[in-house]
Amino acid sequence: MIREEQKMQDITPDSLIRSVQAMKDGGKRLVQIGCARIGDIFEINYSFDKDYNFENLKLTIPSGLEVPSVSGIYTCAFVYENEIHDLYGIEITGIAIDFKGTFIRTSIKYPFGVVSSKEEDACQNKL
Amino acid sequence: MNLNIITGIIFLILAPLIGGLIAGADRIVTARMQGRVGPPLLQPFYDVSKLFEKETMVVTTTQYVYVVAYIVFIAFTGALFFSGGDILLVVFALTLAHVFLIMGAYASRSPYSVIGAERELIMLMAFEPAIILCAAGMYLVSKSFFVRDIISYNGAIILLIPGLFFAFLYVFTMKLRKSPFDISTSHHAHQELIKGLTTDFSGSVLGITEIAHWYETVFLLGFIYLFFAFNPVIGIIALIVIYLLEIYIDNVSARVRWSFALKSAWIITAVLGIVNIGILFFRWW
Amino acid sequence: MSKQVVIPFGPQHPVLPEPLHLDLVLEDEKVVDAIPTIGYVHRGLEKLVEKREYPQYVYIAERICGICSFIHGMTYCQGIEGIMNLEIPKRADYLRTIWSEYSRMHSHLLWLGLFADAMGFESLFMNAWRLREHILDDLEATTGGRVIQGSCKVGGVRRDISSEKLDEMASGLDSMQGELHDLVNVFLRDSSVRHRLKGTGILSKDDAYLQGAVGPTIRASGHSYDTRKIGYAAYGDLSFEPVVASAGDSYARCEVRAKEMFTSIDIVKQAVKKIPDGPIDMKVTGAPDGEYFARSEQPRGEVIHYIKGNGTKFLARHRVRTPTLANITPLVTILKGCELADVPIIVLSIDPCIGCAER
Amino acid sequence: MGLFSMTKMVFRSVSRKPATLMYPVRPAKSAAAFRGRILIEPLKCIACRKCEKSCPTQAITVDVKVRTWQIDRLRCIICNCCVEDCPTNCLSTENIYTNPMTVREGIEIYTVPPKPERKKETVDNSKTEE
Repeated sequence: MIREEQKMQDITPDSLIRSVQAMKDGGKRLVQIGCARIGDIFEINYSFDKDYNFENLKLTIPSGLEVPSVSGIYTCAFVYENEIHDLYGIEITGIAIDFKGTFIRTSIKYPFGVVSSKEEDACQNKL
Repeated sequence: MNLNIITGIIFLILAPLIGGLIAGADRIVTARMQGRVGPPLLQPFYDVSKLFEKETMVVTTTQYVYVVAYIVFIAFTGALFFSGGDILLVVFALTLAHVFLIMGAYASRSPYSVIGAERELIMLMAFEPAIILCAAGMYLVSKSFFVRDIISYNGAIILLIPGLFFAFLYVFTMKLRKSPFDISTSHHAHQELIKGLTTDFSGSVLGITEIAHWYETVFLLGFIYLFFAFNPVIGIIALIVIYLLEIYIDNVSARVRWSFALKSAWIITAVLGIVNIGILFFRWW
Repeated sequence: MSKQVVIPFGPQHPVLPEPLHLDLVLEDEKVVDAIPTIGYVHRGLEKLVEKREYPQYVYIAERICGICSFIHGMTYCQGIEGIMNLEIPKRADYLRTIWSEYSRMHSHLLWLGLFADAMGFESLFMNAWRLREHILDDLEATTGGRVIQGSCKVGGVRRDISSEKLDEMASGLDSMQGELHDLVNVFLRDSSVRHRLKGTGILSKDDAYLQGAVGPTIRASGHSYDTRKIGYAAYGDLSFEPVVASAGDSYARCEVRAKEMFTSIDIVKQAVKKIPDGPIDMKVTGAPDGEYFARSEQPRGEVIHYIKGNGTKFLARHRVRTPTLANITPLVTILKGCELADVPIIVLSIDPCIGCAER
Repeated sequence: MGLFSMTKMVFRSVSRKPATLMYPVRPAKSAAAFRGRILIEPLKCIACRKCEKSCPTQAITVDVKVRTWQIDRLRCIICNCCVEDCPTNCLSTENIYTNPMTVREGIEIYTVPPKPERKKETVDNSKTEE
């Protein structure tokens, strides 16, 4: 198996647009945007690819902070940004097609933004 | 004359049986062509009897009236044809029957059923010229519009009007609702229009439509038989071959767009039909 | 300018049993805009990493999608192995490759069948699925599962294939190739099929790249991009060329998928020849700590499994970017300007799998 | 290549036996390796709970005190994990499906022999199914 090198670069909300624009100018393709919650902090990964070279921009933000949208640079970002908003409740401003929380409809609002305790797991109840 | 009325009555009784058996055989042959085992021969009868057992859920009650009118006129068409009546009247009764079917589909507001109805109208427009030209061709050959005279004509009609025969075969696929012209509705689940025309028919209403379709199949095969009436054995063999050919074509083609169906049907009818009638005209005058 | 009307497409539509909703803005019969909505079948599978130990989560990863299940499980395992820096036995890599290619063939045959059905071509549909049955039988005989294989685990694979069975599989594929050629011939040569597909839903080369299309969708637009070329599993040892078409229309996407099946057969045959003897798994102890983006090529395109471990048996985050999610934006682009009657065929031509797009 | 390119396949299908089986009249084919359902030989079970721990769907419950081994057929995904982890090889996988059911049941309880205190084997064939 070949272990792919993981290029990670930390960015701040202010430099986000600039860094993403630089990626686009470098002819890179947006692969995905994904979010992860670590305690009270959210990590948003922007992944790019060119000729099988994989690169990441990592944006770390505390909860409650707004993030500017990159859908003005890459149109396809709207899918991922709506998803992050609907699952984590992070406000992303200026998405090209903003579904305002209706892209992924869940019975619990922002299900990934909250900590779930192990006890309340209904699916583990035995018959 | 009395005998003719009796054949008409025999048609009314036997046509659903024969039509259902043809549909059952059709399904088995189709299945074999697709590499499947297929249903038993009597499956169409089981299906229809099940439909009649179902609770009737009609979207609008007028639909019921239209569908009953449809089967009555289809049965009338066939009975008139088999009792040796006027072929022009037969053709117009058939058209009227289909108009009722289309009205039935229009009665519900489902977009699938309405688009299906529109497409059925288009199919009717494609079908009509061919069958009328066939009737005219048969008149030119036998000098009569009455089926009993055409059937007793001594000679191979097929040899005199082969062009019209092929034009009729082309539109026959549309009437059997088979690929590539299963545009308004078909017997399989339909990706574009679900069941198209019959989307909103259910229970006994759908059952009646199905029986009407059997009547129609038998009538259309009877119409094709006229081309081969000079020899019953050849006639029956020809019918079997033609039906197998239809099943084969159903299995080797994708569905075409409706505009192509209409255009091609008209072009083929116009070219083959008019050339054929023109030749006949000069030959007999 | 004529009046615009909005016609809803889905979430229930006979052409695809997947809950994708499109608001189609029409001018007469022309589609001028399409707005997608998903989110009808969100199952929260990613959230379950917090409830299952990481070796057990493989079975959940496999259930993200019913069609590309093996590759999901494999990519997840590769992610864990990437974090823990495990070098799994070579034989396991080869077995994973063989099963991945079998999954690809079975997915492509399934799609070709559905595509034929969308064109109203029932016997072609039945024949495609009849051929698919050979593939499923081999998967069943080697993994024990027809669709959900369950044969991948962190640190290797769970079942071995005997060398006789491997030879039998290779010769089975050889004898299937003739029939497959006949089938593909109908898709690529039949005039009634070409009549429906040629020139519909054109995705330009630049659009495909910038909008992040993946898999056959980007390869049909002239890019030779195939994640297998990174060389994960045993792909680095095997020689193959990605199938590329340049037209970017529905026909090209059909062509790419049809021809990829022959590439897959070739890869399996190479792998059967080269497969080394040895163990098929290794003991995995400890828990992953760190993060890793695992990538692999699914039948529908590139899939990303992002895994973040925190040193316990329970992962902190597992995020999957499935190929369909990336292909939604290109789909919206190619729908603009098409005829209403062609919408079902165009939607199907990207091979959408909404269930796995939402996880 | 023109119209009717399907002809060859259609005639081949007609000349061959159909590819489909009339299931359930004729039994479905299944490979020897196919995972259909989990079987237990209750006599060999020592109630060690290893299968319960390895089960990813928590379909297996072992009661050490009452000496029962219980499986929920509807939860089980037949992943074979329990079979691989069983120290006494009392679990096995059969290549036949669990029968379909029309009501939500499927919990099967088996009594396993009591903990052997001394070397004394009891022939307990009792098996209760629910």
